[in-house]
Amino acid sequence: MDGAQAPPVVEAVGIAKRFGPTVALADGNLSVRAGETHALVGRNGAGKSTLVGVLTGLHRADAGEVRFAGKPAPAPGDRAAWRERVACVYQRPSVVRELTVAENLFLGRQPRGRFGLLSPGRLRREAAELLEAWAVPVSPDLAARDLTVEQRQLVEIAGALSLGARFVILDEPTAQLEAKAINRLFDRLRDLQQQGVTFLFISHHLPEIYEICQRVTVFRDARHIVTAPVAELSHDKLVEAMIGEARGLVQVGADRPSVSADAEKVLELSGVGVPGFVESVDLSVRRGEIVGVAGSAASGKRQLAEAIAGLRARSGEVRVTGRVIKAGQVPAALRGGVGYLPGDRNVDGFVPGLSVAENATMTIAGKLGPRGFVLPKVRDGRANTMIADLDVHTAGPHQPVGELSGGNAQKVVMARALASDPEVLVLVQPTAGVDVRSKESLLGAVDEQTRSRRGALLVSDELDDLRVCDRVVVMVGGRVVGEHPRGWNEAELVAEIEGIGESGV
Amino acid sequence: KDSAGAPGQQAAGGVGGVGVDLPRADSDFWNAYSGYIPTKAKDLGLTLTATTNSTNDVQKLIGNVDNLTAQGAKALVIAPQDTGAIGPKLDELAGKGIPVISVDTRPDAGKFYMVVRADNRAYGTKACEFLGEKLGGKGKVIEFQGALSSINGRDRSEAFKECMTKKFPAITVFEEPTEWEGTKAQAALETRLSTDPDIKGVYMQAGGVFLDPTLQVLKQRGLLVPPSDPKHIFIVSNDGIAQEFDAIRKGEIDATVSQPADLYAEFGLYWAKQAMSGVTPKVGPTDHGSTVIEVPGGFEDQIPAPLVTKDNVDDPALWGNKK
Amino acid sequence: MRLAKLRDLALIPPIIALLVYGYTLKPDIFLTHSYLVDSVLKYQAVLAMVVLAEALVLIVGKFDLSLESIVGIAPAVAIFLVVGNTSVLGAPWPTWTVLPVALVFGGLIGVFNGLLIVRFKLSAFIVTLAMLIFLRGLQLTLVGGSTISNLAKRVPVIDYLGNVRILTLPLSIWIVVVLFAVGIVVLGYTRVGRSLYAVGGNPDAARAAGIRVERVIWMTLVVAGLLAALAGLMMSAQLASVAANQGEGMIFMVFAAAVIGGISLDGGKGSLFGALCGVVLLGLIRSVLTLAQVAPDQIEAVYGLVILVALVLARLTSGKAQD
Amino acid sequence: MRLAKLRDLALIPPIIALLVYGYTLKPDIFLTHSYLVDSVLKYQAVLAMVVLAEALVLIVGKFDLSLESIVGIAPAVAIFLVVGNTSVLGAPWPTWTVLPVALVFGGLIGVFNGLLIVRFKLSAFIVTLAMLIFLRGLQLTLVGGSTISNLAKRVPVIDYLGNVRILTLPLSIWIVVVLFAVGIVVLGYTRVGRSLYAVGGNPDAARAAGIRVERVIWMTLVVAGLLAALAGLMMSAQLASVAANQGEGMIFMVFAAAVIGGISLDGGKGSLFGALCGVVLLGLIRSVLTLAQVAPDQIEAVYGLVILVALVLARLTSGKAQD
Ligand SMILES: Nc1ncnc2c1ncn2[C@@H]1O[C@H](COP(=O)(O)OP(=O)(O)OP(=O)(O)O)[C@@H](O)[C@H]1O
Ligand SMILES: Nc1ncnc2c1ncn2[C@@H]1O[C@H](COP(=O)(O)OP(=O)(O)OP(=O)(O)O)[C@@H](O)[C@H]1O
Ligand SMILES: [Mg+2]
Ligand SMILES: [Mg+2]
Repeated sequence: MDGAQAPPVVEAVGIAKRFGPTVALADGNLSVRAGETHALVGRNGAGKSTLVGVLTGLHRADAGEVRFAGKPAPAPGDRAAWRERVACVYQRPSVVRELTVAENLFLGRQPRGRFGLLSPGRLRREAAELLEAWAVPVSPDLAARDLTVEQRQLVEIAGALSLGARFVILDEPTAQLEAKAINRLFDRLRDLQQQGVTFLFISHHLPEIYEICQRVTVFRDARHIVTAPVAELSHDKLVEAMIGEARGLVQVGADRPSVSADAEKVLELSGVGVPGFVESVDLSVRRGEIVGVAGSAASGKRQLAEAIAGLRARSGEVRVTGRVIKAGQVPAALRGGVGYLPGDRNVDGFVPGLSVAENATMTIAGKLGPRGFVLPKVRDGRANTMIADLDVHTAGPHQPVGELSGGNAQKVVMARALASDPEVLVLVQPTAGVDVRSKESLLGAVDEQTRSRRGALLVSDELDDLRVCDRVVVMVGGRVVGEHPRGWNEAELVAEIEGIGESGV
Repeated sequence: KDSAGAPGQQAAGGVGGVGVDLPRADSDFWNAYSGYIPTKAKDLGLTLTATTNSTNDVQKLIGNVDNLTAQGAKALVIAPQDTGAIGPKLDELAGKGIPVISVDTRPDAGKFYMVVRADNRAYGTKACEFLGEKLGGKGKVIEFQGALSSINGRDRSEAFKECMTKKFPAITVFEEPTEWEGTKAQAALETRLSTDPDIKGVYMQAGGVFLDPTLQVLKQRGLLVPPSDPKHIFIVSNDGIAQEFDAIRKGEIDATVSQPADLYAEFGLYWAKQAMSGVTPKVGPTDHGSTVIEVPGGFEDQIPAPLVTKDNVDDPALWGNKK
Repeated sequence: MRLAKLRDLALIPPIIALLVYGYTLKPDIFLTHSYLVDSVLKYQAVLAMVVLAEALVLIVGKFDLSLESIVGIAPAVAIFLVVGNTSVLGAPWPTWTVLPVALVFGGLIGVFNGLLIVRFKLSAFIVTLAMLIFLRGLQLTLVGGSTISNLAKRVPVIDYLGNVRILTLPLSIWIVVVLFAVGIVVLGYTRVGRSLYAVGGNPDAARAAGIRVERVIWMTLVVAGLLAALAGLMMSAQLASVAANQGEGMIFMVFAAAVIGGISLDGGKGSLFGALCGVVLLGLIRSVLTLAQVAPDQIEAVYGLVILVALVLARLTSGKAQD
Repeated sequence: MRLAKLRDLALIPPIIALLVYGYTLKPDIFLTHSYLVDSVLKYQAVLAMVVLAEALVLIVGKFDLSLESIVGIAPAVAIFLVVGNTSVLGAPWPTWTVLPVALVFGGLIGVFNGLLIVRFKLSAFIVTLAMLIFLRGLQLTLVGGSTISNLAKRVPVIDYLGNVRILTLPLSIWIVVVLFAVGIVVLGYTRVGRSLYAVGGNPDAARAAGIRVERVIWMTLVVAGLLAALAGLMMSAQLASVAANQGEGMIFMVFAAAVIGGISLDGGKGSLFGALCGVVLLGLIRSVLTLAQVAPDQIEAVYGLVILVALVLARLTSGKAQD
């Protein structure tokens, strides 16, 4: 690459950043060459997002230096100068929910018309053009609040790229995207790379790294571990660098015993419908079985899960170990033996201000002492067990969940779902945004928890998740269209999910 | 202002200190009263333990009373704007042997040494009689009431209404509650002048609050004309502050009831001194032109509240003409 | 979850500072039991009760402005039915009904607020603001601007609340202490109590975890109504009457105390112990300012300034941003 | 971004209903220019200005309770320096200084609020509440409980604001119309204006997009202070005086109008047009109730009830949850 002799597009040396007592970054080093797509990987809480904050000027580093093209970074307050040098899609949603898509795309740089006033017409036109160029099928007049997660993410990506910066940071852009959308994104990234745009790409999906990145930097425990061309770093070596031990990852669920045909049905759906999303689903889960539910965002799989958990009104009948569960009531579902892990932990997964212990025991608060009393000792005891079982990295049961890294927060949500000792687990996207090792331990927990006692309904479109399942059903347009036993063919499954050959989506 | 209030000065001259509580801080009248307190105390050779303000909140008043007694006040001069709620405290103070002088209002219950007041009901009656005569017993009159929750306002309203119904049944009265807010009075006046352009009289229950706002509206409508003009609207105010006197001199308003702030202060403190010297009040005329009568709970010194018109507006004895 | 986290203790140093300062001002009076209890704390009891109610509502993530009007209307209704000059609903009712009727009335207002907020999904701020205006008006209509007075010895519950002392402390202080203690235990160590924090912190997560969010909010509003009604009875007992404007203007101080005490307006945060400290702090500031002989017309300004300074100091020393 | 989205028009039907109802009550008067302008709208002008100020602050995601005290203190300070009985700072100052001094004072309070909220990261609610208490106190100290009165013809700006009419409309109404129009254009069609919504809706996203969040908040607080000061001058002009309690208690109505008009307390939501409709609606309700001859002691209760009913109806017809 000819970028080798030119100064790096961005260079960070010895960055340190603390948040109160937490050391988010101790020794962050990064050097991104012009024209490359550079991966940044590491476990949850390794300091990746913190480095992004420093590189975009949102955080001021406690120590260390950032240089753009060999020159020192702009002054902290000079946002315009920062934005010329670097654009970013942040990990946390950064749209203004009440404003329209068009306005979000052009926030702070809306086009002006006559008398120096903003021109809504031009804004809408330019936004429409931008969205079209990105093949984002969203009206520019829609409020950002009404976007789906995917749409929101695409809007953010389109907005960041349209800034014209030649260096773009993408912090876990694919965590919430479907396969098709990811492919479209990658096509677009390759295009832009051809045009000379440099990327810093963060993801927990290692295959993606190999797919589009040239070099990779690994962080571990707030430090820079290694930087190398991806070609020189095998998958196992990469994982080793991330988790700091030689033991590789195991394929969770590979050794699951087969489920006997006469095992008790812990979950039976008959004719379950959710107005507007699901037409009529019949499905059952046996004791010891993990049933995957795959499908696109429009398939209704998520709404089906929410209906089983009691969060949505539904028709039809749901039975858990033979007993009918009253519709539309979470407590009824909970009492009936449903454990639920919501699809977006930041929305309804946890209460950020409350402690790990409280969040983890929220579903069993009535069982932590006599007569509705909650004995802190009992609760913390239960929480400590769960922390150990699920390997949650936390300062202790009293730490607020809002301070945990995403993967660890997800484990707390999983602990909450398991706390009530449910007959059946209903899990929605359980590993979204979770690092490889945590993914392994989360899926491992699901595997272990369902070996003999429970059943699980695992709603996901991540193939890694679905591999753990004993069988996978595919939903399209609110109906179950197919079923695949373990050992399914990836291409076939993906084709069915995307409704190829059908009218769906 | 609180020069006499420094600690350690108690019991000067053989009598203990007097604790004074002011009822509110946002009215011209009470501000004038508050201004008279230290000077009158000096004249009488009294020590002030402390002066507090209960900002029209009877709970604060009761707290302040406790605070003043805790600080060693041997007599109290208060002005309870809520005459219902103070009773038990008065009985408690009587039990402790601390005499209480109630200025401006007569408590509904409880024991006190002396009430110093001009009758608020008399204000309303005087205003009614003045307007009734000027209007010849017929026509329409608008009345700016105070806050409905204020006892003084209510007394004035009731007396005004009673007198109007009895003596001038042909006069229509529009009662406008205002919460003592000038803008509310203005809006009410504009509305009434639209619906009933033949309004001929105004009774405002507090000159300090309503004078300028009322004149402003009338001026804009071209209704500020001399009494000889048939368009003239007769205005009676209430308070007796200097601004009202100016307006009377200029012919902008016709009369006001002078509520004697100086005498309230002077005789409130005077009776406090008497009480501390162990004097028992005697019923009958006093040496300061008023009359003491016996009322349930104690005595009352009835201070005259003259109606001020163009004829007597320059009387130097009126407190609004002093300083 | 530990009884007092650091944040809860943030107000202890300024409280101690005020106690020391008060002592240097009046060594002979200030730190006496009778002064602290009868001049400072007793008058904070009603405020403390309403702060307790509001704190619960704030923790569950809502807002209740109408509490200040419940302080007035609940005892007014209950006492009106007993001693009022009316025969509606078979009045006069026996005197024992005062306590239950007041509580039921306060609770019913909570039910109605809950209906509009939880069922109709209206903004809590605007619902309770309209309710406040409505109830204030109802109070005026009912009490008619004239304080219902002279209740001592006529309504037993008023006598008990106003006069009974246990171990030298007035009953009202005991009620506050006991209810705050109960509140602290319930909020800290029961499922229902913890669910208030969960609902206030993230209602969606709470719902997904099986907490009946709507029911918790509704219940909290009803409990707040009950507490405010009890606070109203305590106030009436202190005054032995129901004033037409009882409770009016109190809600600002309620929010000030709660927020200074660390309760967040965003919900899900804060402790009752902190809120109680807020109440005590405000009471001490006011009484120290009175003792320091700050001129009555300046005391409000100084009070506001002291609060501002206290806020800035708390911020600088604790280093934590507020919300 | 379009001038009036559906939500903004939500109040148009109830406004029309009230106009029709008012017309049936008094067909000869109600829909006349003079009635609507002089009896209804003129008295909403001051409220409208403060609502404009508060709406901006709410949209940017903050809270300003101190605006109501700026309505009082800013004109008080400015006029005091001109006509007051003082020689501080070289007073008396020339009369032309009233307008700039009032505005500068209002702006300075905004600067100070901003300092504490933006720089010290204190809660806006509690900062502005303490500021409110402080400024109210300062107002009392300054005006000393005695209304600064009789300003007509002494302070030109007061005369202009109070008396000048352009095309038969009072200057104050023009000011409101023009400033709301400017506000609507700025909020809708300038980057600064749109940034208010961004900052109020999601400050982190706004910051990431290069908006100087702190500066925008600070600037909004200062503009709000300026607007409130101008509102204060308008009020003083209407009353031709500065009352010691000018503006007091207004903030509740300000919030009611803004929230009824669709401004969210959570920030980032609502339009100035909606807020203006809220102001007009409240004014019409009150004036229709007056015309309907609702008894004075019941008018407040009915007012609160009508607001509640209006809220529920708006909810049922629009089908949208509020927040
Ligand atoms: N604002 C903050 N306040 C306190 N601690 C923080 C803050 N931001 C980050 N941290 C801490 O810093 C550490 C690094 O966080 P960071 O977000 O950089 O991790 P990450 O590598 O992006 O993780 P993930 O893969 O989950 O996104 C974490 O332990 C986190 O708890
Ligand atoms: N106010 C805060 N206090 C403490 N920690 C915080 C705070 N804000 C953020 N953090 C931590 O900072 C890190 C950055 O947040 P971020 O959204 O990147 O989390 P994450 O771990 O990457 O989550 P996800 O897996 O959902 O992407 C997280 O570890 C989060 O726990
Ligand atoms: Mg991250
Ligand atoms: Mg992450």
